Amino acid sequence: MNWRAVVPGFGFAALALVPLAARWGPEAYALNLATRALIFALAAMSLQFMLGCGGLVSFGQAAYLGLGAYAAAILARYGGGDLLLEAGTAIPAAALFAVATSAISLRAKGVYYIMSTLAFGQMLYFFFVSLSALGGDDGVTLDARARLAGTDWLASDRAFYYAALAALALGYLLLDRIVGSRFGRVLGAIRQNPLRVRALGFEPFRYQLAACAISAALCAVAGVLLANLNSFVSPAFMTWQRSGDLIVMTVLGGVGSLGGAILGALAYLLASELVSTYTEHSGLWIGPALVLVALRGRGLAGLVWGGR
Amino acid sequence: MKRCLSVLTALAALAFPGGASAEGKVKIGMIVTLSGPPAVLGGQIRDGFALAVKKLGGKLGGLDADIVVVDDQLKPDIAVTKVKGLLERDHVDFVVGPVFSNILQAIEKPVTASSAFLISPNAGTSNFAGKQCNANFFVTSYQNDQVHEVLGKYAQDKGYKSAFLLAPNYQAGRDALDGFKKQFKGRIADEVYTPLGQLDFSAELAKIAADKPDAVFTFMPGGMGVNLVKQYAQAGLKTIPFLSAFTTDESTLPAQKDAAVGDLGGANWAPDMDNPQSKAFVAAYEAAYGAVPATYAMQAYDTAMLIDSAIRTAGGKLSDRDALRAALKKGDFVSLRGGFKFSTNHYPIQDFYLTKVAKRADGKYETEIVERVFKDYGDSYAKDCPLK
Amino acid sequence: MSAILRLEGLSKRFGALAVSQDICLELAPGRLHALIGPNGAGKTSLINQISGALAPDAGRIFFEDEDVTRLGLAQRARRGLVRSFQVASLFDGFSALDNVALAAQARAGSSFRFFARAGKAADLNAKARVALDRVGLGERVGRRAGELSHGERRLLEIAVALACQPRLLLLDEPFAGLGVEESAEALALLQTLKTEVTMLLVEHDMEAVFALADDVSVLVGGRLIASGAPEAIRQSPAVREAYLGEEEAA
Amino acid sequence: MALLLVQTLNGLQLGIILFLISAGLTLVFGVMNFVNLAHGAQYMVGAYLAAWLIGLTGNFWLGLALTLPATLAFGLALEALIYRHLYNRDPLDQILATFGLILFIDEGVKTIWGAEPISVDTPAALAGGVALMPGLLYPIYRLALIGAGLAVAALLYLIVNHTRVGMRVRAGASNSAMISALGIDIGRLFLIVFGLGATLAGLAGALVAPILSVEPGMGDSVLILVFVVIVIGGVGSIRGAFLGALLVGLIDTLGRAFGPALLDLAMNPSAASQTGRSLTPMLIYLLMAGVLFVRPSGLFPVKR
Repeated sequence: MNWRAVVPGFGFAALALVPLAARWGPEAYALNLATRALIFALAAMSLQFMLGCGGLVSFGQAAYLGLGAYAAAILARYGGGDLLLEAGTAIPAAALFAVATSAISLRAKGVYYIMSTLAFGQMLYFFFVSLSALGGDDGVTLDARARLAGTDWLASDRAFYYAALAALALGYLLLDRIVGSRFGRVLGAIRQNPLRVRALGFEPFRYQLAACAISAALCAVAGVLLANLNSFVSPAFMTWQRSGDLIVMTVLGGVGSLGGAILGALAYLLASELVSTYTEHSGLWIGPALVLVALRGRGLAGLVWGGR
Repeated sequence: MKRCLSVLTALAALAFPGGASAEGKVKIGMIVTLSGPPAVLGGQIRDGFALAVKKLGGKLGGLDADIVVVDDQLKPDIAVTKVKGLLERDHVDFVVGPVFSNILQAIEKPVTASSAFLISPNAGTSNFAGKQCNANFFVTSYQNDQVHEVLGKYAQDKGYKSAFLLAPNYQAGRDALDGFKKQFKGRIADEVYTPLGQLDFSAELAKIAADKPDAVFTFMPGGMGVNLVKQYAQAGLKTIPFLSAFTTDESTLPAQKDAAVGDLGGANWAPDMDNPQSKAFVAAYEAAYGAVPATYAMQAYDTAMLIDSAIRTAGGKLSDRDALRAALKKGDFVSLRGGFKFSTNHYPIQDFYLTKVAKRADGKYETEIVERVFKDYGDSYAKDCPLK
Repeated sequence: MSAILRLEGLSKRFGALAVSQDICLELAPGRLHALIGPNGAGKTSLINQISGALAPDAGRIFFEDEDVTRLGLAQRARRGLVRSFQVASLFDGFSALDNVALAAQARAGSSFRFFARAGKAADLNAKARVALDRVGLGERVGRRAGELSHGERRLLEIAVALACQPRLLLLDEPFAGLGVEESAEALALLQTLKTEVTMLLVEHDMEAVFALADDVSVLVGGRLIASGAPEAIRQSPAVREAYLGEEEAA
Repeated sequence: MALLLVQTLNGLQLGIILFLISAGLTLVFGVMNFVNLAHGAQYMVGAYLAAWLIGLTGNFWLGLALTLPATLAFGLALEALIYRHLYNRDPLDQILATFGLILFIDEGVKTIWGAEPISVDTPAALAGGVALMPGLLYPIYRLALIGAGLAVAALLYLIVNHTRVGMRVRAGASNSAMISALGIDIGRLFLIVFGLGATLAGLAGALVAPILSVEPGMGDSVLILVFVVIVIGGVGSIRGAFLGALLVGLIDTLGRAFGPALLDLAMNPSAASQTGRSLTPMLIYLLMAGVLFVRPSGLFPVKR
C-alpha cells in the first residue's frame, strides 16, 4: 500500500466521523451543511474527471446537476420516489443529454468548446424556467425524501449524510479506476497531446464523448441527492454561475486531482458559509482569496500535497 | 490530508458558535436577499424591522431582541442551509423572511416543522394560502395575486377596452398576468413574456405602439422595471396609461425619477398614508437611512410590531407555542396601514389602493394613494385552507 | 510487387506559398526511401499529408492500393501508416513504458475498458518492453518521458512508432539534434530496422541518408526534382546545383 | 412595414452595444489567450464611474470624457496587479482569478454606491425623439448611440488594419508565437490591447447608462451575451465581433418581436404561446450552437 491509497482512506474515514461530531453541535444544521458539501464534492469531482483528466473545460456542468434534480422531482411527484430508481433514471437521462450536446460541442476547440457547453447549459436553464408544469422559476417542492430500496432509512438526516458519503466514495473509487484504466490512459493522453493520440490510431472524439457521458451521469447523481437533501428543486440549481462555482471548486482544489476536487468543494462551501456568517459583504473576502489561490497556481492540492 | 482535517475542525468550531437562547431574550432570524441587484429589497426589510426594534427600545414584547440577519443569495439550496443554521445554531424563535417566492418554497417546510414561527414580510404565494397553509406560517404582506387584481379591477372599472400585458417569463410573471386577468374582462391586445433579466425593451415598446391599447399592464421588478419605465417614457408612450405592480416603487424610483411620474400601481400602503404612526415611520426611516421607504420596509416594520404584540399577549413566555400562535393570529398591533387582521389562512385581510407616482416638494419621488380599490380584502385561496 | 505507397499529383498551398506542387512518388515495399531537401522545401508538409494530419488541395494518396486521401490521421494509423514526429511529441506526464504501452494498446484495439488497471496489463507492457529494449531504452522504462534526455526522447519516439506495428514508417528527422555518439547508435538501430519495416525517412544528415537509403528523392521548393538510387542522386548535376552544391560550398 | 423598420433599428442598436463590449474582449481572448470573465465587471464599473462623474460634474459630456481615462486606469491597475501574472498560465487559473474578481467588484460597487439601481439623465442635446411610426418616438439618444458605435467600429477598423500597432495586434491574434519571433515587446503589446479593451468596455458602460439602469451585477448577464457574440464571430476578430454582435442583436430582437406571431401561423395559439415562451430566450443559444455545428471556429475565424 502506498500513500496515494492511504490518504483518501483516511479522508473518507474522517468524513464518516462528522455526524458523530455534529451531535455536540447544532446537528441538523451541521449535517445539512456537511451533506451539501459532500454533494457538491461529488459534482466537482465529476467535473474534475472531464476537466482535469480529460482536458475538457465544461462551463455547463450545472445543467447535469439540474437534470438529476428534476429527474428526482418528477419521479417523486408521480410516486416513484426511490433513490435507486431516481438515480437509475437520472443517469441515463443526463448521459443522453451529454452525448447529444457534446457531439456538437466537441467539434469546437478551446474557448469555443467552453462557450458551447455554456450555451447548452443556458438552453436547459431557460427550458426549466419556462416549464410551468414544474413550477417554472419558483421550482417544485418534493413531498418527502426518497425511499431507499423500499425503506424509509433516508428520512433521517444522519442516514442521508451517509448515503451522500457512500455516493461520493463510490464515485471516487469508480473515477479513480477509470482514470487508471486503458480508457483513462487514452483520455489522459488526449489531454496532453491530441494530435499524437490520433497519430497512434485513436479517434479522440469517441473517448471524449464517453468521458462527457460518465461525468454527466455522476453529476446527475449529485443532482438527485441535492433535490432530496432540500426536498426542493428549482432552475436556480442550474444557472451559469453554478457552473462557475463548480469550476472554482475544481480549480481551487487542484486541477487533475480527484481528491483535490473534493477538498476544493469542501473548502469553498465551508469558507463561503463561514465568511457569510460574519459579514454581508462576503464577496469582498472570498473574491480576493480566489485571486490569490489562482496567482499561486496548482490550487489547494498544490499547497497540501506540494504539486500534482 | 491531516492538515486539511485540522482546518476542517477549526472551521467547524468557528461555524458553530451557537448556544441556547438565554432567559428573557427573544431571538429573531432574518433571511433576506442581500446580494445581487435585488439586495435593495432585502435591505429595506432589514432596515424597516430594525427601525421598529429601535423604536421599541431594543426589545420585542418586553424581551431583549437579538436579531441575526443572513443572506439567502437568491439560491434556494443555500437558503435551506442558512435557515437550518438559524434554527439549530442560533436557536431562533422566529424566522422573518424571505423576499422572493422561490426561496419561500424552499424554506417553508424546514421552518414550520421546527419549533420556530415563519413570518414572511413579503413573499406570499398562493399554494401556502390554500391547501398547503400552515399553522406556524404567517404572512404580513398580501397574497401575491392581490396587487395585480387591484390593477385589473381599476382597468375594468375605468372601462378600458383593451390592455397590453407584459411580464418576465417566470412563475411570478405568469401569476401576475393571471391575477390581472381575473378582474379585467376587456380585450387582451397582446400578452408578451420577456426573458428574465432582459434589459432593453425597445422591441416590446414598438409592439405596444403598433397595438395602440387603452392601457398597459406590467409586472417588471427591480432593474428590469427601471429600464422599462425609462424607455417607455423615452419612446413617448406616456399617453397610454401605465399600470404596474412592483415596477415603480420607492426602491426603483430614485433611478426612474421623472420618467415614472404619473404611473399607476396597486399597493396596500403608500408613504403618504394618512395616519400618525405611518407619518412618524416614514419620517424616522428617511432620517435614519436617507431613502423613502417602500412597502417592503413597511411590512417588515409591521412584522416586528406583530411579534412584539404576540409576545406581550402571550405573557412573554416563548415556550408556550400555542399561546404564542393564538396571539400572533390575533394580530393585535397598530399597523402602519391602519386596519389589519389575519384571515384563517394567516394571510392578511386589508385595504388595497390605487397609487400614483409623484414628485414631492423636496425633490424626492414616492407613490401616493389615489383611491381605495378593495376594502377589507382577503384572498380567494383561504377557503381551501384547512385551518380554522 | 506493387508500390506500398503511391502519391498522385499531390498539391498544397498556404496562401501564396506552394509547399507541394504536383508530387508523384511510388515507394516499393521492403526498402528504405529517403526524402531530402533544403530547409523550407516542404518535407514536413509532405509527411503531414501522407500521414493525414494535413489535407492536400489536390491529388491522391494510395496506401497498399487503397485510396486513403480522405481518411483521417487515426484511420491511416490503424492501417499501419505510422509516423514519428520531428519535434519529439510524447506524453511527457507518462512514463516511457506507458508511452509505448499506449501505442500497443492502440494496436490491440481494446481501449473501451474502464475498470482494469491499464498499468497492470501484462500483454501491453510486454510488447512495450520489447519495443523499448529494441531501441536501447530498456533501462529507462519507469522514467517519465518529460525527464528523458533529448536523444532518449528521439529513441522513445521510434519505440512508440514501432509498437504501432507499422507497415510503413514515416520518420521525420530522427537524427535532428543528436550528438555524434547518439547519431551512431540511431544509425545502427535503423540499419537493423530497415530489414523489417518499410520506411520513408526525412533527414538532413546526408551521411546517414547515404549510409541507409535504398532510394532517395529530392524535394526543392515543393517540387520533386529527382528520384533514384543514392549514387545517381549524388552525381545528378541538377541536385548538386539545387541542394548538395550549396552545402558543399558552405 | 414601419414596425419592421423600427424593430430592425432596435436590433441594430442592441447589436451596437454588444459590439462595444465584445470588441475589447475578443482581442484580449485572441491576442493574449486570456479568458477574462471580469470583462463584464469592467463594463459595469464604466457605467458606475460614468453615473458618478456625470453627477459630480453635472455635465454629461464632461463626465463621459472623464470616464474613459478612469476606466483605463482601473483596467491597467487590474492588469498590473493580477492579469500580468497569469498570461502564460493554465486558462483555468485565469477563470478562477477573474471569477474571484467578479465577486469582489460586484460587492465593491455595492459597498460604494449602494444596491439601489441608479440612473443617468439623457444629455439635453440628445433628448427627445423622432416619430418613426405613429405613436412611437424613437429616442434621438439611441440613434446617436448607433452612430457612436459605428464610429468606434470604423475607428477600430482603421487602427487594426492601417497602423503599426494594429498590424502587431493582428499578428498576435493569428499567431502569438510569431510576435516574439518578430522581436515585438509582448509585454507592451498586451498592455495596449488590454488597455484598449478596458477603455471600450468602460465606454460601453458609460454610453448605456442613460438608457439602462446602473446596478450591481449588470455586467454578468451581458457577459454571457458577449461570449456568444465572440464565439459566433470568431475569437480575435474585430470584424467577427461586429457582425456577430449585429447578428445576435437582430435575431434576438426580431425573434422576440415577430417569433410568436410566426408560430401562431404554424400551430394553434396556446401551443404557440407556450413554445414561443420557451423558445425565445433560447434563440441566440440555438443560433450559437448552430453556428458552432457548421463552423466550429466561428463565422469569421482569424487564420491560424
